[in-house]
Amino acid sequence: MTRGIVTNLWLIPAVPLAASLIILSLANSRRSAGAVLAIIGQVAALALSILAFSLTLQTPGFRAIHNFTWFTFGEQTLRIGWVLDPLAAAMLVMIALVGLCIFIFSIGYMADDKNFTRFFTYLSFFSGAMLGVVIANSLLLLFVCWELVGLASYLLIGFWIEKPSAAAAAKKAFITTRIGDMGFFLGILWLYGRSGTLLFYNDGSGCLENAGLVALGASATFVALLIFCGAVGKSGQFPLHVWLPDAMEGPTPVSALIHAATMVAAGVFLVARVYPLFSFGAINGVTPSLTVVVSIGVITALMASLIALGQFDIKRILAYSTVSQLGLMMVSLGVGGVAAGMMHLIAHGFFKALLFLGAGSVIHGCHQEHDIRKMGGLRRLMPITFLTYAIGMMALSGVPFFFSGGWTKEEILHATAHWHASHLPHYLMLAGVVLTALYMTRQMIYIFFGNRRAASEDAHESPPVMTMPLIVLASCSIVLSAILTPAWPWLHGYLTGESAHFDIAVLIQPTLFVSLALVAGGIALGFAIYRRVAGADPLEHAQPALFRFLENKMWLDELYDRTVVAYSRMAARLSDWMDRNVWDGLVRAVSGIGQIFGILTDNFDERGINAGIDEATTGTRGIGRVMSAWHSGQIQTYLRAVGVSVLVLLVLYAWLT
Amino acid sequence: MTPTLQLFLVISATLFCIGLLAVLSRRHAIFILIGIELMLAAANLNFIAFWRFGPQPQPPTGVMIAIFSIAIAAAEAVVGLAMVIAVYRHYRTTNVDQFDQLKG
Amino acid sequence: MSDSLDQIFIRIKQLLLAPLAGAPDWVMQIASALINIFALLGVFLTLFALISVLERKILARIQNRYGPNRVGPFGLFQPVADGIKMLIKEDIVPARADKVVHFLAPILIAATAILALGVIPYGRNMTPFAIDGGILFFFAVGSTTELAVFMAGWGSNNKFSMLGAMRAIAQMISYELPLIITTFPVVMVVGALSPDAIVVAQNGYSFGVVPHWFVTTPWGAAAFILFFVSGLVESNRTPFDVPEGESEIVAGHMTEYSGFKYATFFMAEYIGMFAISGLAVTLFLGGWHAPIRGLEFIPSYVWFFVKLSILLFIYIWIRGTLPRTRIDQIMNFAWKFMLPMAFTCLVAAAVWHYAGRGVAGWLWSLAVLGIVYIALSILLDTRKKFGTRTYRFAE
Amino acid sequence: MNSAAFVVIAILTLAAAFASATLQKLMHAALMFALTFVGIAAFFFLLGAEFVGLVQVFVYVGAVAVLIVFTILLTRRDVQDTGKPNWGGAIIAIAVFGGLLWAILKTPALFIAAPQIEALTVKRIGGVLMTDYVWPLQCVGLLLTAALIGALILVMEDRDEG
Amino acid sequence: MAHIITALILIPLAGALFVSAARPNYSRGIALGFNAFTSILGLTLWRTFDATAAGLQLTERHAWIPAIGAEYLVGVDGLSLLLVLLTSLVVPFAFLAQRSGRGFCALMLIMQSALYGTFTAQNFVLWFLFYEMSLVPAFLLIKIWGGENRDRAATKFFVYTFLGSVAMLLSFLGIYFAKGTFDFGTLAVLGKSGLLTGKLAWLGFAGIFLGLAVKVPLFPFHTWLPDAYETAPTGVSMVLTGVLSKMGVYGFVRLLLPFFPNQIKIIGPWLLALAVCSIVFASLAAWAQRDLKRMVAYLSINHLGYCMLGLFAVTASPVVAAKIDMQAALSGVFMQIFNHGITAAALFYYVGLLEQRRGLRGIDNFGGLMQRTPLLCGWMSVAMFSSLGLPGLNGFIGEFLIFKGSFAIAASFTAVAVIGLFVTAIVFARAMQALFSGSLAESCSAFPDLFRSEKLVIVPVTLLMFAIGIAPQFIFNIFNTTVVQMTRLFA
Repeated sequence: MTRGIVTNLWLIPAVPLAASLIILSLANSRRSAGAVLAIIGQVAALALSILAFSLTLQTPGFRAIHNFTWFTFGEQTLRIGWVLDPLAAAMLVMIALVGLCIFIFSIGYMADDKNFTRFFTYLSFFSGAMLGVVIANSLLLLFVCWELVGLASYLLIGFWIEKPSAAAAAKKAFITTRIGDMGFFLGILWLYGRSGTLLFYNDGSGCLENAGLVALGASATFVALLIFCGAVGKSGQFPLHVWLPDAMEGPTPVSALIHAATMVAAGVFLVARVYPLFSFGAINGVTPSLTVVVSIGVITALMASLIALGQFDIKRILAYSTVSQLGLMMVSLGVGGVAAGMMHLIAHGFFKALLFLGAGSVIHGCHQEHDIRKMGGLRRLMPITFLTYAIGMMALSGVPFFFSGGWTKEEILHATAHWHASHLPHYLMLAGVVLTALYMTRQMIYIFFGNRRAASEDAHESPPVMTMPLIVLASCSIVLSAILTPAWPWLHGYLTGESAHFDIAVLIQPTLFVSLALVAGGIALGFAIYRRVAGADPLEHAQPALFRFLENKMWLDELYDRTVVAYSRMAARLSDWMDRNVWDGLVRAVSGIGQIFGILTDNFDERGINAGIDEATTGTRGIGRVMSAWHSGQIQTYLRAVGVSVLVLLVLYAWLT
Repeated sequence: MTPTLQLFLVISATLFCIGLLAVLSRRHAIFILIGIELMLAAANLNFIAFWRFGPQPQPPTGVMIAIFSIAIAAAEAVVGLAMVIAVYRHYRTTNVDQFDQLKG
Repeated sequence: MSDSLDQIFIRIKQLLLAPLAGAPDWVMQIASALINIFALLGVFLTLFALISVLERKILARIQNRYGPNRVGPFGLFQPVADGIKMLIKEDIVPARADKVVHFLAPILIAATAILALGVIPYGRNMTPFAIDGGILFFFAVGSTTELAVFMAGWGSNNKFSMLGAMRAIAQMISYELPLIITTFPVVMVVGALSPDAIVVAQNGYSFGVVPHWFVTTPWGAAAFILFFVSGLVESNRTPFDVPEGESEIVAGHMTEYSGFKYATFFMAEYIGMFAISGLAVTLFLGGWHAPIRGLEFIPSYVWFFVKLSILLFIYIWIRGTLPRTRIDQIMNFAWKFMLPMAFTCLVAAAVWHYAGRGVAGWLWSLAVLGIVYIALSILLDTRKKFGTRTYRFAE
Repeated sequence: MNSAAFVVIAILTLAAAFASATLQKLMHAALMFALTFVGIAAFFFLLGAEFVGLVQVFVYVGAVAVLIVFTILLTRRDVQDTGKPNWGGAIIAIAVFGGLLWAILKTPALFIAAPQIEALTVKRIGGVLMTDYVWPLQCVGLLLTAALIGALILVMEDRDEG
Repeated sequence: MAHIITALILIPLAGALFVSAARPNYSRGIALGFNAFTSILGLTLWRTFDATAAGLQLTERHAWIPAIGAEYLVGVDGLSLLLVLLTSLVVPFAFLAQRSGRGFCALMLIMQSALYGTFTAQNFVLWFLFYEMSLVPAFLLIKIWGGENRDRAATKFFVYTFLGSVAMLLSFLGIYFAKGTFDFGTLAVLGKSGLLTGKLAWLGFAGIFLGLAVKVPLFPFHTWLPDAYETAPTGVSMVLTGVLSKMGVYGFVRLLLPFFPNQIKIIGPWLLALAVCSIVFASLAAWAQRDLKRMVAYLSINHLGYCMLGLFAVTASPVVAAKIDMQAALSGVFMQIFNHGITAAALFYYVGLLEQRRGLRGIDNFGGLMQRTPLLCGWMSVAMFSSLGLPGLNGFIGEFLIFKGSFAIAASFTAVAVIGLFVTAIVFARAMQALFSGSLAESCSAFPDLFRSEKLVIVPVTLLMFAIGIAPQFIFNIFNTTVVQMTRLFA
C-alpha cells in the first residue's frame, strides 16, 4: 500500500499542473469552467495529500522514497525521485488546504477581472510547482520546481500586465530571487561535485545520509551557506527581501497564497529539508552555517518589524510582518528548533493567509483602497472580516492559549533560550515579539477602530464566497493550536518522530509567562499610542526623522538601486562600449594596417619595380645597338674573328701551362 | 729525312693555313669553298698521319673518320657550290663583300 | 710445258732484273715498274695501231667496201702512215686560248687512260701493278678523264669545243654511276676489289664445259651488258659519240686540236676502250681463264687477248650499225633505265648468292631480273621516246 | 715509306695548294686545286691508306673539281677577281700557322717514326664499315642524298623566274 | 543505405539548381520540398545509426586527390549526427521564417549542403572545402538581402572568418608535412603523442585556434557577429546562429582538442578565462543593447561561451578530472549545441515576426504587446525562458551539465560564469518587461496576432523544447557513446 502511494506521489503536483494546462488551452471567455477546474484540481491534490499524511501517521519517523533515472549522459545516470516523510506530508496538507481556501476566495475577488481564466491557470500552475518542491527527493528536482515556483510568482505578480508598476515589481521579484537561485545553483553544483549524487535519501548513499555527508567533509558549511542563499532569495531574508513588499502589486489572493503561506515558506522548508548539511559536524548544535542562519534571521526579523511600524499600505504592513515572521523561523531553525520552526511555519501559513484574505476583503470593501489612513471604523460595517481579522491578529502577535501562533512562538523562544552559542538572539526575539504585537494593534486600530474616514464611508461586507474561506481559516488557526500546545505537542512529536503525551504541567514554564507579559504589554502599548489616531501617525509626530526612515523602508531600495543596479547597468554599458570600440577598434586597426601595407606595396611597386625595369630595358637596348655594329654582314670578318679567337685561346693555353 | 709524324703535322698545318689564307683573303665565293676543302683535307691528312704513327694493332678509326669526312666534305662542297650559283643568280656577282644582307 | 709457256713473260722480266740484284730495293722497284710499263706500252700501242686500221677495214666491210688496203699487205701499215701524217701536221693553238690548259689537256687524258691499263691482269700473275683496290684505282683514274676533257674544251676557248666538252662530261658522269654499280655485284660475290682475286674466283668448270665465269650467271650477263653499254658511252663510241658528232659540233672538244695533240686524243680514246673492255673481260669473262677445261693448256694471256679482241670487234660492229642517239635520250636512258637495272643486278646477285649459288639461285635471279626489266619497260613508256618522229611541217 | 717520295709529294702538294689559294685566274686555281688533292692522295698512299687515297682522288678530283669548274663556268659573267688579296686575312692565317707550328714543335712526343703495320686491306675497311660504323654509313648515305636533292633544288632554274 | 551521407550533401545542391531554374514564386515551395526530403534522409540516417557502436559509421571512402592526401571520406558519429539533425531542423525553420526569392533559396540550399558536408567530412581538405563553401552563401545572403550597412558587416564577416580559415589551412599544411595525412581519425590518435614539436606546434595550434575561435566566436574575436546578425535577414541569422557557429564548436571538438592536447593543457587557464569573458561580457553587452536582434546575437555569443567553458574545462584544466565530470561537461556541451541551435533560431524567428509587424526592431518600439498579441507573447516568452535556462525547458539541461562538469574541474571560472547566467536572466526580464508589459503602444495597436502558418511553425519547435526539457534521453542516446569515447581520448 505504501509502495503504491509513494510511487505515484508525483500525482499530487501533477494534478494542479494538468489543470493549469487544460485551463490555459481554454479560451479566455470560459470563466466558470476555468475556476471549477482549478478548484477540482486543488481538491484532488488536498485529498491525495491527506491520504499521504494518513500514511505517515502509521510509524513515527516514517520515510518512503522512490527514485528513478531522469536521463543518462555518457555512462553516468542522473537520478531523481520523491520522498514522503512527516515534514513533506505536513507541508503538503498545509499548502493544499490554504491553496483551496485562496482559490475559493479569489473566485469572488477576481470576479470582475477580464483575464479571469488566465489567473486560475497561473494559480494552479503555482500550486503544482509548490507541491513539487515539497515532495522532491533530489536537490535537482527541488531546484527545478523551485525555479518554476519563481516563474509562477513572476507571472502572478505581473498579472495585471498593463500596470507598469506591476511589471516592474514582477521583474524585480524574478531577478532578486534569481540572484538567490544562482547561489543555490552553485551550492547544488558543489554538492553534486563532492558527494556524487543529488538524491537526499538513497537508502544509505544519499547526500543527506551519512555516506554523502562524510564525502562532503569540510565543504558542507560552504554548500549549506550557498543553499541558504537560495532560501534567503526566495523567503525574502535580509539582503534580498526588497522584492517582497513590491510584490504586493499583484492581486491579494496572489499575495496571500504566495507571499504569505507557501512560496516564501519554501526557503524555510529548504533549510529544514537539507538540515543535516547545516548541522553536519555540529559541536553541541552549533555550526558556522547555523550561526549565519541565526544572525540573518535575527536581523531580518527586527528590521522588518520596525519598518512595518512605518507603513501605511495595508498589504505592505502584512508583507513586512511575513518577512519578520520568516526571520523568526530562520532563527528557530538556526538554533536547532527544526520542529518548532516548521510548526510556526504551518501555523503562520494559516493565520497569515487569513490576514491577507481579510485585508483583501477590506480592500474589496473599500473599493480598492490600500491606504489604512483612509480607512477606520470598519468594525461595525464588516463584522465577519473584523472578527476573523482579529483572530488572525491575535494568532500572529503570539497570544498563547487559543491561538496557534502563540504556542509556536513560545516553542521558538524556548529553543532560542537553550541555544549554546549566545543568548542575544533570545532577547532580540523577545523584542521582536513586542514589536509584532505593536504594529498589529496599530493596523487593527487604523482599520477597524476609530471613526470612519474617507474610503470606508460606504464600505460593505464582502459576499459569502469571500467570507467563507476567512471563517474556515480562522477556525483552522484556532483548532491547530490544539495540536501545537506544548501540553500535547502532537505535531512536534509527529515531526520529530517522538511520541506525544498529554501533560498540562509542561505549561507552567517561566518563559510562557514572560512571553504572555510581553504580548500583553505590546498590545497595551499599541492601544496607548494609536488610541486617538487622527491625521498624522503618532510615531511620526513623536519621532519624524525615525518615522520617515522606517516609512521609506530604510532606503534599502534606493541603496540597492544606486549601488548594485547602477553598477551592473554601468558594467553593461561599459562592456557594450568596449565591444563596440575596443575590440572592434582592434579589428579596424588590423584592417587599417592591412590597408597601409597595401598602399606601401603599391607605391613600392609603382616607383621601385616599374621604374627599375624601364631603366634596365633602355640600358640593354643601348648595349644591343653597340653589339649590332659588330655584325657587318661580311662573312670574312666573322671568320677572321674566329681565327683571332682561336689564336687567343692558343696563346692563353700556352701562357697558362 | 724519314717522314716523322711531326713532319706530317707541319705539312698538314701549312695546308690548313693555306686554306685559311684562301678563305680569309680571297673575295671570290668559290675560293672560300676551295679554302674550306683544303682545310678539311689537311684535317684528313692529320687523321691518317696519327693513325699511321699511332701505337699499332689499333682499329682503323683514323681511316674511317677520314673516309667519312671526305664524304661529308663532298656533300658540303656540292651544296656550297649550288648556293654560290643560286646567290650569283640573285646578286649577279660572287664577290663576298656584296653579300652583307644579314647586316645587324 | 704449258705452265712454262704461260709464265714466259714473267721469266723474261726476272731475267732482265737479274743484273740489278745487288741494288737497294727502291732501285729494284723502279726497275720492275719500268719494265712493266714498257711492256704495257709496247703491247697496247701496237694494238692501237692495229685496231685503228682494222676498225676502218671492218666498217668498210660492213658498208660493203674494202677498207684501206693500199699501204702494206691488206693495208696493215696504214697506221704508220697516219702516225707520220699526224706528226707532220702543224700544231695550231687558238689565239686567246688558255695555252697552259690547252697544252695539258691531251697529256692528262693519255696519262689517265694508260694508268687505267696498269691494273688489269693480262695473264696468270701478269698484272703490271697488283694494287689491293685495283678496281677502285681503275675508276678513280677513269673519273679524272672528265676533268681532262673539260680542260680541253675550256682551253680551246671555242664555244663549240666548250659545248662538246660539257656534253661529253655530262654523258660520262651520268654513265659512270651504272658502270660502277654493275661492278658492285662482282666485287660483292668475290669479296675483294683486286682484279686478280676476281679472275681467280672465276676458275673452275661445271661439267667441264660450262666455265664459272660470272657472265654465265643471269645477273652476270645483265651486268655485263650494262657494263658494256656504259663502257661504250664512257669512251664516246657510237652510237653515243655525240660529243664528236661531226654533223653538229665538229669534233667536240677536240676541234681546236691538230697535229700530234689530236693524235694523243685519238690514242687516248682507243686506250680507254682497251681499258674498259679489259676490265669487262676480267670481271665477267673470266679474265685469262680458258672457256672449257680442255683448252687450259693454252697460255692464260692468249685467252685474255682473244676475249679482248672479240669485245673490240663488237665495238666496231656496233659503230658500224647503230645510228647516233640524241643527248637527252642518252641522259634519260642512263638515269631511268640503266641505274635501276644496275641496282636490280645487285639484288639479283644477292638472291643468287643467298639461294646457294646453284640452279635454284640461277632461276631466282633470272626471275628478278625479268620482272624488273618488264616493269621498267612498261613504266618508261619508251615508245613515246623512241617512237617514230612526227614531223610538223610549217603550215 | 721512302723519304724521297715523301719530299717530292710534299713539295708538289704545297706548291699546288699555294697556287690554288693565290692564283688570280679562277680556272687555273681550280685545276691547281685538283692537283693538290692528287698530291694529298699520294700522301695517303705513302701512309699506307690506299683506299682513302683512291676515294680522295675519286671524290675530289673526279667530282668536286669538276663541280668547281662548272660553277666557275656558270658564274663567268662576273668581273675578274681584281685587287690584291686583302692582307688582313693573310696576317691572321700566318699568325695561326705560327701558333700551330709552335704547338707541334713544342710537343716532343710527335717526333716518332712510322711503326710497322700490316696492310690495311679494303676487305678489312669494308668489314669495319659494315660492323662498327654501319649507322654512320647510313647517316652519311642519307646526308649525301639530302645534299644531292638540296643542291638540285637550289640550282634548278624556275621556268617562271627568269 | 551506403551512400546516404553523399545523398544528404548532394540533394540540397540539386535543390539549389532546381530552384534557380524554376519560376520565382514557386522557389520557396520547392526549397521546402527539398528540405523535407533531406530531413527524411536525416531521420533515416538517425534510424540506421547504431547508437551503441563507437567510431564512425556509414563511412564512404573514395580516392579524390591522392597526390596531396585529400580523400573523400565522410562518416557520421554521435556528434556529427546530432549536428546533421540540427541542420535539417534549423534550415527549414529558417525558410519558413521569411519570404524568399530564387536566389535566396538557392544560396540557403547551398549553405545547407555545405553544412552537411562540414559535419560529416572526416578528411581535412574535404572538411575545409565545405567549411569555405558555407562561408560564401552566408556572405552573399547578408550582402544582398541584409538590412542597413550590410555591405560593411558582410565584408567584415567574410574577411574575418576567411583570415581565420587561412591560418587554419596553413597549420594543417604544417601538420600534413609533419605527419603526411589529413585524416581526422589517424591525426586524433597521433595527436595524443603530439602532432608537431616545439615552436611549430605552437604555430600550428595558434593557426587552428584562430580559425575556429573566429568561427565560434570566442571572446576577443566575436566583434563581427553582432554586426553580421543584426543586418542579416531573419532566416539567414537563424541559420548563422543556429548552425554556422556550431561549426566552430564542432571544429574545436573534432580538430583542435584532440590534435594539440598538451598545448591546450599549458595555456588552459587563459582559454578558460577567454570562455568566461565571452560569457560575462557578451551577456552584459546584450543587456545594454537597444536593438533586439543585436541583443539576441550577443546572447548567442554568451551561450556559445558556455560550450567553450565546458570544452576547455574538460581538456584544458590542469586538474585531473573525474570521468563523471568530463562526461557531464561534454554531453552538456553537445546538448547545449543542439538546444542553443533551436532556441536561438526560435528567438530570431520571433524577433523577425515582430520586425515584420512593426518594421523596426528597437526594444523601445514596442509596448504592452501582451494585450494585443497574447499568443505571440506567450510563445515568445517560452522561447526566452528556454534560452534563459529555466528548468523544465531544454536550455537548462545543457547548462546544468556543463556547469556540473566544469564546476568540479575549474570551480573558480565556473563561479564567475554563473554571473553570465544571472545577467542573461536580467536581459530577458528587461526585454519581456519592455515588450509585453505596460500600456499598449499606439504603434503596435494594429498588430495581428499569430497567423495560422506562423502557429504551425512555432508549436512543433516549442513542443520539442518542452520534450527535451522534460525527457532529454532520446537526444542523449545519440551521442552518449561518442561522449564516452571522447572522454577516453581527452583523458
